[in-house]
Amino acid sequence: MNEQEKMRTRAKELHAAGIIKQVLAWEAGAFPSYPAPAFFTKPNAFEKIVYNEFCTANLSKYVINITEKTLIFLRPCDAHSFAQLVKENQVKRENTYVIAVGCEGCVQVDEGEARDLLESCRTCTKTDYPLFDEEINTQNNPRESTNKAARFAEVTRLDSEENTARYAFWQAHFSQCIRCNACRNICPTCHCKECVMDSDHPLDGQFYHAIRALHQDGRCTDCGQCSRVCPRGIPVHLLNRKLIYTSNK
Amino acid sequence: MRIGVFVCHCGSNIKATIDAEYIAAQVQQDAKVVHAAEYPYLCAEGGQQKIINAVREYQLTGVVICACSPRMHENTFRKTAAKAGLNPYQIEIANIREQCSWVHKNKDAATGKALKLAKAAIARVKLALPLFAGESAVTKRALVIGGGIAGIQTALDIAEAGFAVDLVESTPSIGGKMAQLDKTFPTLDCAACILTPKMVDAAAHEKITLHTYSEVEEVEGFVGNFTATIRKKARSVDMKKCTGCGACWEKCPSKRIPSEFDCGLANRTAIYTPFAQAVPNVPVIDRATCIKFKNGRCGLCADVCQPAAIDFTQEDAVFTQEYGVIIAATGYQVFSLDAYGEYAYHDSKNVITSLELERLMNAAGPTGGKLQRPSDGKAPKKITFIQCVGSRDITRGKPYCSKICCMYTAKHAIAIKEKYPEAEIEIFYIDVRTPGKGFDEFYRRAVEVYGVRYIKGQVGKIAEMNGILHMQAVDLLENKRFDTTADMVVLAAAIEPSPGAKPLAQMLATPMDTLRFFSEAHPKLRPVESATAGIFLSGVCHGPKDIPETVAQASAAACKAIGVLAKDKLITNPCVAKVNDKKCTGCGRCIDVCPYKAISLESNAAEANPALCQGCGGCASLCPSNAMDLNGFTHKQVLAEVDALCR
Amino acid sequence: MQSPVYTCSLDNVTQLINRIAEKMPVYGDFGSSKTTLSPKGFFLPALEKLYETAKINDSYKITPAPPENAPFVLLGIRACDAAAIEILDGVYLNDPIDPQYKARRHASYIVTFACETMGANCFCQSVNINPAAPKGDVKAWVKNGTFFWLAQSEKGERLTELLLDLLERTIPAGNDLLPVEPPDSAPALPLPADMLSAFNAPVWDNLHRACIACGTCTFLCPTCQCYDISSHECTENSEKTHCTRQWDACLYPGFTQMAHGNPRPSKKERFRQRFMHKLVYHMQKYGTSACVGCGRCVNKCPVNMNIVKVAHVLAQEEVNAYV
Amino acid sequence: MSVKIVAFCCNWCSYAGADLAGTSRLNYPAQVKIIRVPCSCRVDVQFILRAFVRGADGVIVCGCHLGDCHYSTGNYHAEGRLTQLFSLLDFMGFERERVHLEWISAAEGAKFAATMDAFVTQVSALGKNERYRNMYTKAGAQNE
Repeated sequence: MNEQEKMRTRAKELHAAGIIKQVLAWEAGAFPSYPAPAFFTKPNAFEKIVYNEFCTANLSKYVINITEKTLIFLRPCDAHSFAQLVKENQVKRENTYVIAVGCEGCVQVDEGEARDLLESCRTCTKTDYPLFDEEINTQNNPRESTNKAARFAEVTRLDSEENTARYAFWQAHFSQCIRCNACRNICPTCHCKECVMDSDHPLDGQFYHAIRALHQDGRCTDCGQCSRVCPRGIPVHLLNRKLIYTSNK
Repeated sequence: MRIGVFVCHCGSNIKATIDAEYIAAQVQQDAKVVHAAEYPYLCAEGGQQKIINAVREYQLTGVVICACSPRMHENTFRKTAAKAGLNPYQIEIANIREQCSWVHKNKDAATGKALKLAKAAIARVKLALPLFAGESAVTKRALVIGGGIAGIQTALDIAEAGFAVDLVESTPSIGGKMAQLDKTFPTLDCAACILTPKMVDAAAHEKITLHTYSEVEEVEGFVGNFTATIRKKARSVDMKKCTGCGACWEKCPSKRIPSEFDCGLANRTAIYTPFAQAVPNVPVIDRATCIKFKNGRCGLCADVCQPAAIDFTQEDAVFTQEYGVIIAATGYQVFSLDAYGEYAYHDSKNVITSLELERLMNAAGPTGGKLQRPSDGKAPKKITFIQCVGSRDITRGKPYCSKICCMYTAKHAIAIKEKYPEAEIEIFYIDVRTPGKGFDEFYRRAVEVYGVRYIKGQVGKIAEMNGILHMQAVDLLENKRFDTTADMVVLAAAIEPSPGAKPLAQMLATPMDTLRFFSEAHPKLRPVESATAGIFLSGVCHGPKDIPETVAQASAAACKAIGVLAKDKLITNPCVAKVNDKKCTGCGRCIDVCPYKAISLESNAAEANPALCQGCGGCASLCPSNAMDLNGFTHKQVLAEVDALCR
Repeated sequence: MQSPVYTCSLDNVTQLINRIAEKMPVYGDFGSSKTTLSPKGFFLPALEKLYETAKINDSYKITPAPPENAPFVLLGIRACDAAAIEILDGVYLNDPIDPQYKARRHASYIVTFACETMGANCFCQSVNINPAAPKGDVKAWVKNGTFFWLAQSEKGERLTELLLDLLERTIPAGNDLLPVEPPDSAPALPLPADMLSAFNAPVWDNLHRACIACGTCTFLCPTCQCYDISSHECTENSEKTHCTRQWDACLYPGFTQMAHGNPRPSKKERFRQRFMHKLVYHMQKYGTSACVGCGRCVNKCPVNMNIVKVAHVLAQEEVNAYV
Repeated sequence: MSVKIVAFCCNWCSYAGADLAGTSRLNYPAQVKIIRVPCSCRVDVQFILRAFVRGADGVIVCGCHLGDCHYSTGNYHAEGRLTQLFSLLDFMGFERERVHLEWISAAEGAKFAATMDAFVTQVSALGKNERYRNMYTKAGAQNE
């Protein structure tokens, strides 16, 4: 995984050349397998940039309404989210310098140990980068064809069941929901200034997930962050994936 | 907040199945309802005065009217509120007649529902913000689509009022169906004599611009600010130079083209004017049949044309023009008789439609006015007319009565008997409908003076055998079946909207009924206005009518149009979209959903132009952060209404 | 006088549990490691109904929810969670005493279990908690294959009386006891010198940016104790309403939302408040930091931001990525 | 207890159709309560879900026939949005028959009455709507 070295050197070069003011990447945390998204402004801190299979956070949402020229490293899923944000005038393309980086998928971490690949990486079908200025090792994105089949497997499995079974499946999950809004706060296409579910309480929180999924209809880039961050492990990405599935048909 | 609730009895229409006192009593449980009353006729003068007095006496800030549909009297009650000094948009109507008392027989159920509807209206009025109508400019120009008598009359009336009019006609000349007629009922005066002067007036009127051989391709905008794109198809003749001398169509070698104007009973040349008195009297080259256009040879017409008006290189001219109002006058066409094989219309030349008979009887027609059988040219001694072919027939035809056939068949009978007294005429009918002025007297003369035989019955089958048409028929009055023969059979075929009506309706976004007639705003109260503001209906495009009615409706449509053009500015609908720019993230999704392109992005926040916005609400329900809202139907109001109805 | 130490063999520990279960409900077990959710839910449930109001013609009748004082036992509580419960007691059992919390807390029996080894992201020793010597009504531990049971409070003795026939008294030999001080001393979690320098530290500007303010850390944290009270109309008929108390998080925009707005308008202030409360404000009032080093927030934070990183960054102040 | 139905009707076509059903003195069940909206595209997903949360058992949205919309493309957007909502509700296990979208013109009073009749029978067969309100509660524990 020598992208990390290239990323550090490019960051220094671009900063030295005055092309960029700051860098958005991942930084080693207090605990080894927990790198966090971080903004780097000082060149000597660029050494702390890390890039490994534990960098699970999607960086695109952090650049909304960014004012200074920022170098940002994007993998295929981040790149699609970033492109959607540019299309929706949430980030000015000229304020960003984008380097596309290769990605072999990230792993879930629990109690310090690496578990299996993230669900979104197991079913990832993206190999292209809609917007970028430079590339690092983008050729080695291993997207086997199995991902394409796996992507909607769960959706079609649920569809084939009785709707009472589906209801039981979702009630079991949603009754665990603590409305911490992590799925909303991490979602790149969920960028309202004031979320309608907070202020107006139109539905007293009921159907929060249905409304959120419908708000992303046609915009969701299927990056899988919503399910990854859910502390209760609710597979909310399935709702968006179902909408993508029906609109593809 | 001080709300007044008024429950109408509507005579017995509401009172019969809804307990009005109970509702007036129940709504007072809401602390904000300071006054509730019921009244036999709220829409009447007395009722409105009662409301005005109550608003003043109780200083009401919101009024709820439980009565008929808002589509009926919303404006009436808004004016009443304005008179009482209340903002006209702080009044809500609960529809407890059309959608409650008239559709639910059980009194308890109806009363219970009416109370719920009243509470929903109260919930809405509590959140109703005072709204102020905006203004938008009016383009002082009218567009009339369709050059028949309806379009001509409307154009003339509007022009007389001093406004510019563009009259667009798809065929090469104005005149429409009336130009094809011979005589007109009930006075038997010749159609051309009463039509051509109006055509000439229309052409000569300095306020009217004729666009014949042209079609409307696209319409945008709204009342006072329509923009139409019109395509003037290339005539291949320069209208300024052409004197209408006719040298070209005499010399044109391609002569065997069936003339649409003569319903195919005669032929025309490739370069032609539809009929002699055509206005403008400038020919058109039919490029599909002109040899010059087909294989580049010929061009004789150009050689003989002294003023050198022929121009084969002429292109279609497409132009856009602003209009304040648009009047649809697309007229009708004869219903196709393919489904009526039993009348052998397609098999025997001597079975014709009434319009074809008009051409045969017309002095300018294919036979110079002599009534001849199309098969052998002999004068028919015995003629049979069959009424309601395709009309009043829900299985294969049109469910409606075409209204004009009884009268024009009587006219044909009288006209034939006048010229050929010895001719024998039978008319098979279901009912003879003569509702107009002097109509029944006219029909009585056909029977008593001219001896026309009216048989109440149907013809089952027609077959032509060596020149004679044999018919199996039934006489319902005598209750007997009998066979009869005739030299010629005339079918009074039904009439239907012209093919151009449906695409035009979609362009104008005006509703159409299932039979492709334009839907009027209200069958009794607003017959000449379409449901879309600024678009009016003239002639048969709205429904079957005879010439007197068409002209009357044409003038009425003109009068309504003038009502708009006469204003310098129009009051715009205040129920338009508005943006809360504190919440708007500038994502621009609402821009694509707006059919009127009323939304634009200003410094990273959306903005809706009240002059363009028509208040459909598509943007408000698409906006994820509820930044976009719709006056009059705000999120809060509809949610409150849902709560009131569901609790 | 310290109460006697009892033992029993490993395999009849389940008998012990069943015996207690006959008297009162038992939650938890002497499992391999600490629970995913903290035990605070037993004393301060995520959602509880405080009272109901019903409109009877034009007056209102308020019926408070009955206090839950049925006794119950929590088994296998680790040192960090036991310390956390004490921190919660400091807040909810001092003036003004919270009746709901008090009822549940007095009805509870805490049976703690000593930890032999540290979890992957545990750092209780860094906040001077000895995993081997948990507090609680009864301390249990396993050494050389035998199960030890020591009552540490009057409640603990009452619980032990139920099990006398299953336990044998013993005088633990030297190596039966667990070491008093922590097995391997981890570096102490650095605590800011004084409140003002921590509050105005420039690092907050960058430190907060990674956080997505989802509140998972406050949800899992055994010592997070803030709640929100709201009343709701009953959906069926609008005459009845119920008032509920539910967990809240200082990271949420609506947390201290007041009429004029929110004193912590942006995520930066809210992020700072979370760690200032844990590391500084609690220390000032109760003399200990409110963090018990259980590591749940480290494990579950979706963007890998946690109190250890914040503490180190706050304390170290040397030139680093965030300045 | 009879089922509660909320009908969102667009002002130009289906609301006029409902009025026509009235003027023709047709009949349909009284549980149907109509909310007037300028166009079927004004029906926000929140309104439908709010109706269910507040106790409605069935929600029907009526609009102009495609191509007839007074705002030309309103019903196309409504159809797109509501098809996605209905498919999501079905995916979440809610009874798909409790929601319906129907095009009814101003001239179709009879069709309006017939549609409402059919919809009320269809929803009554499903009975009261429990699922829509209990999705977030542990098998109905909290909601009284």
